[in-house]
Amino acid sequence: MITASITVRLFAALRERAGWAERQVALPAGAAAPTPASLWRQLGLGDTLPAQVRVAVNQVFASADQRLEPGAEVAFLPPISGG
Amino acid sequence: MITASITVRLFAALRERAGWAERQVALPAGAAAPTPASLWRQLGLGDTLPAQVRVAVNQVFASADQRLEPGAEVAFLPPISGG
Amino acid sequence: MADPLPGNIALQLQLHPERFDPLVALAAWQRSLAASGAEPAAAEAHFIGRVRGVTAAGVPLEALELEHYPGMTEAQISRLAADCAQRHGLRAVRVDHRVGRVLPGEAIVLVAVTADRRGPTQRGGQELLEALKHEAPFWKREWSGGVGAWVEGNTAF
Amino acid sequence: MADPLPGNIALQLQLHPERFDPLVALAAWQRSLAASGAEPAAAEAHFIGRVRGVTAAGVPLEALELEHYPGMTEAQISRLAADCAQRHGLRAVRVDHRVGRVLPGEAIVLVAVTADRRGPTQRGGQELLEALKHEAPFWKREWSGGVGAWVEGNTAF
Repeated sequence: MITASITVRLFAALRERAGWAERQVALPAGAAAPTPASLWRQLGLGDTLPAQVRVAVNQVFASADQRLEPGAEVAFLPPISGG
Repeated sequence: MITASITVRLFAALRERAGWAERQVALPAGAAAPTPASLWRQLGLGDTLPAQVRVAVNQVFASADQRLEPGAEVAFLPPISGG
Repeated sequence: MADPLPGNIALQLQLHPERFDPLVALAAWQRSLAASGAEPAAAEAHFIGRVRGVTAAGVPLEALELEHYPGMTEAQISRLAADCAQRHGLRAVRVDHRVGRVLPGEAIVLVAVTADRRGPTQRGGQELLEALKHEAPFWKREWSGGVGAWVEGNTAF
Repeated sequence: MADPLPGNIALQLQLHPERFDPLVALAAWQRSLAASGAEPAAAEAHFIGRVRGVTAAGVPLEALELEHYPGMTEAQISRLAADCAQRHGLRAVRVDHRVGRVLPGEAIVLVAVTADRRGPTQRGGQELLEALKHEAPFWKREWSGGVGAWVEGNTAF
């Protein structure tokens, strides 16, 4: 049986603070679908997602409270400083 | 004896309407110094200088009522359309 | 490299891992627009941003390190450009952005746009630059004295 | 060709009786700024205006004829650039403008400025372009069907 999973990615300062860039989170069969906010807690990144951290789901900005489909890629993005 | 004079220049539509680009206006000895507005009348360009015509004296924008020194270059400029 | 945006707008987007010359990028863009057969646009505006020689804290900068989110960064810039093009009636958009290690004085960003009138061209180019700075996933780290510090937020407008 | 403006600002100004390539002008300008030994400016903005293929009245344009006031036009552009540079803290200004007969699609004006921040750079460049359009002595005549008509005033912003 293939276990469904979600890919979690961290960038820049968040990546360095956590010490990892990418993790696969397995979705136990029958469990409620996680949200970005619940994964943030589950992965020990903090109790609540800080307001300045933005969330992308499948490479599009998204709400931290949306339910994630199996196979989704969720990314936590520190404040942008481009250009 | 050298007669002092003022150079008058016309540009673009004003030049074409008048049929000339540049004239020397002699300054009679003892006469009051002309102004751009008085030259406009004197040269038959019209009774009063239209509001949209700008005046330059010695290649700097100037008032139509300023007294002109001998040797001055006065230009009448139709509305600008550069760039 | 050229994506059609809504309303027949062409976007050219390039992320450069190495130093790039904005005028070379502009020349390539202009050639490709001319090759499309369209009449040259009446108005064209460019903005070039270069790396300053000092950090936000005012000490000499050795290099800027630019991290991005491969895939999302390109997709997000395309969305921002399409949005901006539609709002301002832009005809063509070109964006070049450095990634990786960038030295003081080197170009970090080029935004170029064309439109039929100068007002929308200038406003559209400015708005796209601001959108890139705040909505495209790039992160800067300033290196100085061998120590790197992530930049949180943008330099003053 | 390079005049020092107040506050150590360099102006490069060129009136072209023949077709010019804005990117060639920009390359020459950038080379001369680099040769001055100054650190490259953090922000640089360009605007290129080109001749439209139709007249203000909407009929096909054969050519635009650009008259100027030799001497005053150059002096007036220098004054406008110095003024704008001082107001916005610009570091360098480059202006190229066509005179004579200009064909549709050809560049008629290039305004390029540098400064330390993007806001003043963009605002300064825009303001100088508007100043040129309204305060520098140039007059356009549109030629169409063999008939020339003087343009009174500027195209819409």
